[in-house]
Amino acid sequence: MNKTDNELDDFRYEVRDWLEKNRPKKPDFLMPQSFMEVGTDEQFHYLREWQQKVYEAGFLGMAWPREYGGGGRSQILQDIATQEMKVGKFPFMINAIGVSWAGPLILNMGTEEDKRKYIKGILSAEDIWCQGFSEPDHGSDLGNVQLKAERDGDDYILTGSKIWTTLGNYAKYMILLARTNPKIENKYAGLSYFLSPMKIQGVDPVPIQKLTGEYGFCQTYFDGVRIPASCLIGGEGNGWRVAIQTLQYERNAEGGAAGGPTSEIPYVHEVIDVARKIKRDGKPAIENPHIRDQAIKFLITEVACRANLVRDEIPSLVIERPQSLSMSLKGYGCDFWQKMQEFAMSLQGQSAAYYVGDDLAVAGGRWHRAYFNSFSTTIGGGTTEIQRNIVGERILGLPKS
Amino acid sequence: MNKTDNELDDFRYEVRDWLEKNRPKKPDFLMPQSFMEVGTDEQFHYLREWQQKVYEAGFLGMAWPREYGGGGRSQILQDIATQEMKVGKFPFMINAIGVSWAGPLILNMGTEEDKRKYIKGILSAEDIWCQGFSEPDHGSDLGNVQLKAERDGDDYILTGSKIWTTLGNYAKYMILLARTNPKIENKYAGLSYFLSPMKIQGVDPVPIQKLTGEYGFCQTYFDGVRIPASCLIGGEGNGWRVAIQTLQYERNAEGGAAGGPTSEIPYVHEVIDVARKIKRDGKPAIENPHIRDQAIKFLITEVACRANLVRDEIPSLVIERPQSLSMSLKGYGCDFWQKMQEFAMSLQGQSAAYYVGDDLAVAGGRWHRAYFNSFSTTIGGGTTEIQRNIVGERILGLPKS
Amino acid sequence: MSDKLKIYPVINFSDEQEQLLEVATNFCRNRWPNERIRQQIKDEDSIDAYVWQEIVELGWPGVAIPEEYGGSGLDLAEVVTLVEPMGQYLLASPLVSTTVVAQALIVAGTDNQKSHLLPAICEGSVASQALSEPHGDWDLLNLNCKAEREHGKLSLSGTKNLITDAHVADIILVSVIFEGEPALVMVAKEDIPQSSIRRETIIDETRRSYRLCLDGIAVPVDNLLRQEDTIKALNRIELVSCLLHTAEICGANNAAINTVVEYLNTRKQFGRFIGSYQALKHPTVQCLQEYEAARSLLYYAASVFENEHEGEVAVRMAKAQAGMAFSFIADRAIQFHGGFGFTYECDAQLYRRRAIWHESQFGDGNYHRQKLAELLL
Amino acid sequence: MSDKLKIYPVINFSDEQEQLLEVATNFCRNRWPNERIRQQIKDEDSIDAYVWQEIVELGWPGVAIPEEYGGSGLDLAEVVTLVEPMGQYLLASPLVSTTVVAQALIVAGTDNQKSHLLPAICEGSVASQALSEPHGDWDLLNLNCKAEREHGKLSLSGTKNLITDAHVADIILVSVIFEGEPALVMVAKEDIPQSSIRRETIIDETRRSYRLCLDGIAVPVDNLLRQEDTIKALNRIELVSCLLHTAEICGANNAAINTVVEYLNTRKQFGRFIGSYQALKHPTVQCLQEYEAARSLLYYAASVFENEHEGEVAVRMAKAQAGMAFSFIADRAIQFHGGFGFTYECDAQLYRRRAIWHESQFGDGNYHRQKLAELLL
Repeated sequence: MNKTDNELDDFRYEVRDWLEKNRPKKPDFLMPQSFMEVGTDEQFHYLREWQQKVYEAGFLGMAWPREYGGGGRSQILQDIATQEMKVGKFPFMINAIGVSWAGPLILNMGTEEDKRKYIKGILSAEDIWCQGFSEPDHGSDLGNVQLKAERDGDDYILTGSKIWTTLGNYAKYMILLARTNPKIENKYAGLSYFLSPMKIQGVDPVPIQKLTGEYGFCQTYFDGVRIPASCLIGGEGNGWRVAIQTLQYERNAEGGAAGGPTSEIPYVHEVIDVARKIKRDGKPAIENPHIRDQAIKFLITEVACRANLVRDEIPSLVIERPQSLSMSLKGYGCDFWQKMQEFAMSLQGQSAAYYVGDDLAVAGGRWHRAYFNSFSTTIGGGTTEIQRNIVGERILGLPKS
Repeated sequence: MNKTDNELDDFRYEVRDWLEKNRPKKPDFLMPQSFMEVGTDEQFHYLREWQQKVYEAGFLGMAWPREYGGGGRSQILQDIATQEMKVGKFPFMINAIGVSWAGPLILNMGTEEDKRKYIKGILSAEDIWCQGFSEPDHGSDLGNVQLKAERDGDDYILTGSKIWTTLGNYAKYMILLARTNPKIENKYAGLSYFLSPMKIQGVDPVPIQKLTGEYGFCQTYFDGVRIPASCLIGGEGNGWRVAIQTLQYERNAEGGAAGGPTSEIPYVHEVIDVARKIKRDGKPAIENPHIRDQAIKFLITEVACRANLVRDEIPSLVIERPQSLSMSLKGYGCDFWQKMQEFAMSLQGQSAAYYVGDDLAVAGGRWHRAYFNSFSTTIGGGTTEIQRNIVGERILGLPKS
Repeated sequence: MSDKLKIYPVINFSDEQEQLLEVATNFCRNRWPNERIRQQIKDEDSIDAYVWQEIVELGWPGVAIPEEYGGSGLDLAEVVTLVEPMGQYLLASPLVSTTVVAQALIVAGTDNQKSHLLPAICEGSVASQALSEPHGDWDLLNLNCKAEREHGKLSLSGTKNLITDAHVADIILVSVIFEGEPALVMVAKEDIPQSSIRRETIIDETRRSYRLCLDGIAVPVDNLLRQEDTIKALNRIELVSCLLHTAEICGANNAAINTVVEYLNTRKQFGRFIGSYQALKHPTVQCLQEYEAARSLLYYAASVFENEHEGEVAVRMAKAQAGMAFSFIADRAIQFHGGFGFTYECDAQLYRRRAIWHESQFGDGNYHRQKLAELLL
Repeated sequence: MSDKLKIYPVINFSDEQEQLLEVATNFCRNRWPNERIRQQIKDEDSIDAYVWQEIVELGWPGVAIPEEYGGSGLDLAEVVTLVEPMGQYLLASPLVSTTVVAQALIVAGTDNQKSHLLPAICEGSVASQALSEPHGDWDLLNLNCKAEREHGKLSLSGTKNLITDAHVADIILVSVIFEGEPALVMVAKEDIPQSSIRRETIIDETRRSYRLCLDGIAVPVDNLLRQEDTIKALNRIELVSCLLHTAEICGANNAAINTVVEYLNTRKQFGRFIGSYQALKHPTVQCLQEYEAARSLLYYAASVFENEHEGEVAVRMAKAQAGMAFSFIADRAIQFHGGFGFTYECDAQLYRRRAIWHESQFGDGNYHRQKLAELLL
């Protein structure tokens, strides 16, 4: 399956061409910046349609097996397609939990039946997936999951609640970590993992208002919800292992993911464009020495983050600490983006007083919203602090805190 | 004893006048920047003479009782004298452990005999004091002190070693924390506190080379050293309490101290003077926007540190967290000074390559040395990290780490 | 050169300040509990007329107005002690904007203006100022709005923005160009048609901000302040605003610290209170220390405010430090609240939004450090 | 405008690089254990003649010299893989200065110079450069030293400083003003009287640096490099130096991390390994991440080094990031070693001193960010 550089270039142009011809028309409503921020029906439908279109054109799930709905082609083609979508700033794949988490998991550990049932719907965005790990009382502490799944004949009965359920109110399925055995001493062994339906009796996703004032997450209540035991994946009592596996997909980002961007990635040059337009002391803010220096610092980090990804592909350049770059990806990158977005906001000077909805808000308040929403990346999926623990312990071999 | 503002002003002029008339001549050797950095005999004698002169002029220990050698005057006069010495950049008091730690402790908890024996020698710098808290294997963990003090009739026998003994090779006495009871379960109750002679058989202070390449500290070995039981202060088994008390004197800085500066305090305006002299891109470094901005940041912090001291004297402005300012003094201030000195070094551009001893070294390498030596303040007497724990726990009421 | 860099701060704290600080703290705590803040966000009008009436009865709008005009003749240092607790409890009142306008009138008002408007302010007239324009520059002399003499009146034109509480203000002080030079004009409520005023969407939802279209508005020529003192008045406005904003920031900063500390002492993760983790404890201590530094600078600035040069230096230092400290704690407040910090319900967002707003007003840290560099280096 | 800000880095890592990296790492580890570093500090001469001879036999001085002059004809990217491990083990060798001089000769040497000097360098001649002057400016065109034609020779004057290994260098490349314009001149060892050269006291004790008084030194006119290419050569010198210094910094940075981690995993306080405290663990992780970023930029810079504009951008980014990262870890290395960190015996000071030295050479972070702002904004 080795492609020549020419073949790869040809493919890149083919993708670019298709994308440009099919670029969706600019919506007249505010677009979410990631799949975690889809708060209205019009946003949802717009994005779902786009994912479907990309899938149908063959640019999503390209490396997934053909028999389940994938393209059966090579990963490098998918990577090129994904890159083109990112660079061209095309909308992201709304079914992110499906394409990045549930899909790889099912392909990896699911039964033949699971694969036939779920994979195609994941790719086409027909079946939206959500994730049920966190609970209200123990955010980052997954080992402490309390939502009960009691065996009752061929079924399990679910009782409890999950929080930060992205797209909870749109999802058809949830990847769900639940406690099947509350008595066992090793708390991890009491956990099991389910591919659980959402649109059934007793499941109640209630939207949570975010600090931005918008919606996008739910708290999902389970009130004696009955699901078939066939929803179990990995076997009863193996939930912890499956969850860790799932988190690996996320931390390694592109790992076995179907491809496509899952969020709008803010670039430093966009921040610099803001600084060109904003006036300070009668001159463009970009002429302010402090702002120039900051901008260059962010630019260096941006290029370094990208260079990290490239270097991570060269084994002899990561030989001493093989997982260092991939495990730092989230902590280092998200922290950088957050600070960059804060900077984009702060350099607006007096105009930073405005927020989404005011015609004087710079770029419609995009940067304020991006900064606020960035906390979902520094908090969700393991806070930056927890990421530092992980890197310290697993990469540097430091003792547990 | 309330003085009018006029009387205070008169006193200030009196001090200033005496100081200017008696300013010691500039030495032709490199001077230490604090009492922790005295590494040569010529430095030692120069500083000891100066302290003696200040004491004889009546500007040291002014508020200590007259019967033991103090001045019996009011603290505010001492504060003025101290301030004048600092502002005028006069040499510091070499017997710092004596004037700031041992002296207040003896006045507070010592016997009448102790006071008559020690206080005057502390003030006149006749008797140099050193401190024996830290040990090689447990730097910040004083509760773990292992140096043995075994009772033998009317004596104690000391065996073990202490580290970071400032002026250990010049000192006549040491304030010493030792373990009198190794068996007791509560490790703190096994500690006792001594005013221990240094110039006796079996005490061996060995100079340690500092990261600057210079000396100033010792590791002090005790090889079966016999001292009389009358050296005990606070009673056997009360060493921990006495040590905590001693540390309070340090943390509250001017607390019951005899007065006078104990280190050369670097000012931001001196750093700015460096930036005026150094060239960058053919212009004075102070015209570089980044350096300007940094300089102003440091200046703000410097003024804030001073304003903290002033506000700390106004009870209704510290009512919510009464100890907050005094307990943060060391952690916040030392961190600031370290960064400022690092900045002073880094702004030297190419000339920063030179070190003490080269005629092209900026200010004779003072700032490099100051930066290196600053680690004695962020490490010694409880690291900055430990200071943050203390403030977090005692001021903010956060749980122990 | 270096001499002006040797700053030995003095803090005077009068008995009046001590009393006012205590009274104001109690007042704000009682009148403005957390539920009230949430209500104020929803209300069209963020100011509570009853609370303002009480403030007026306490004599606070007149604290720094000379006794001859019905005020208490105290200093701005006393106003600082009133504003700081208002910041702490996020209490919405037009005290700051009203005080600023009064100070401008003292500097540049005609005798007639002073003898009419200052007593009215002491009695509860709400005053606001319209200084900003959509270009977004902090330089108060960068003016596009105009006043022109027409039919014996001053005819105004252009757009002013970011006017706090404009809809309830009895008088608005407007900066314009008049006869080629900057000028300040008082515009009375009755001279402004409702349609000229439009509510803005600002980041701090506990405040109300308005845009004012001056086109078509005409006021008596007597409403002009002494034009020769305009620059002096604008300088005074900038520095008084910085001082009082800093007081407000310090109060809010303190509240944000308390909010974080409470959560760190309540929330458990992995079986431990999260406040026991140094990753959260140490940055919180750093936030505390930056706040304490800001508050010390605030009271230093309040003490020397009327000293030329030193007053300006101290105020700019205080604003720069306070803005940085508050942004830092408010940012960390979101992070340290974890998932809850990401919700609208958590108070962290209130502080973060407020910190953004404050940095947008009268210059951020970078701006004041530049000014300080000009003053000191 | 924005287009040049859209940087998608490419890293090429050749088989030669892979092999050289491995060989050089093993070589440095074997030849330069910690005791050797301490010895090198004491020695008058920091370079070990035997080790240099081995390096010459390995062909490393000629790696980036064209085959026609006896080199291997590889790229500077290959030299990077040699220099990085030398940085890691603090191995003193004149490889960097020798490579830099060779590169300058390739750009601006006469045919005669190239055909004589480049083969000599491949065979072990040590070369150094005298570019700095006591004014301390990083601008290589800010020159006071002069060359004048006198009796058919070039008579030199002025003082050069910060010349690495000048006392063992066979040739020194000196920058001067000649006939009103910048010029580069080769000065051979035999033309320099011992009394003209004086050892300097520099912060990094693992290096030797010298000052050279040019007064009275005269060299053949043929020693002048092609003057019309002087600026090109000086640009090349600056960028090659930045690239190789960055490689050295990255290596040392890695070693500093290992030193800290080892201590955190060995030392106990309050009954726990100190590495378990987040107050030490988390900053160490941040140091690691900043280092990793620097190393990625280094190999990106090595890959695109010969591309105009992109090469310069990448090198300056790499140097700025690496300098910052190394200063950060070296500073924290002292702190995190506690009392031991304060001693000369602890290796933390070796790294901190080296970091200061590197920041002083060819521009610190602030300097390169300014250059980048000119290139990119």
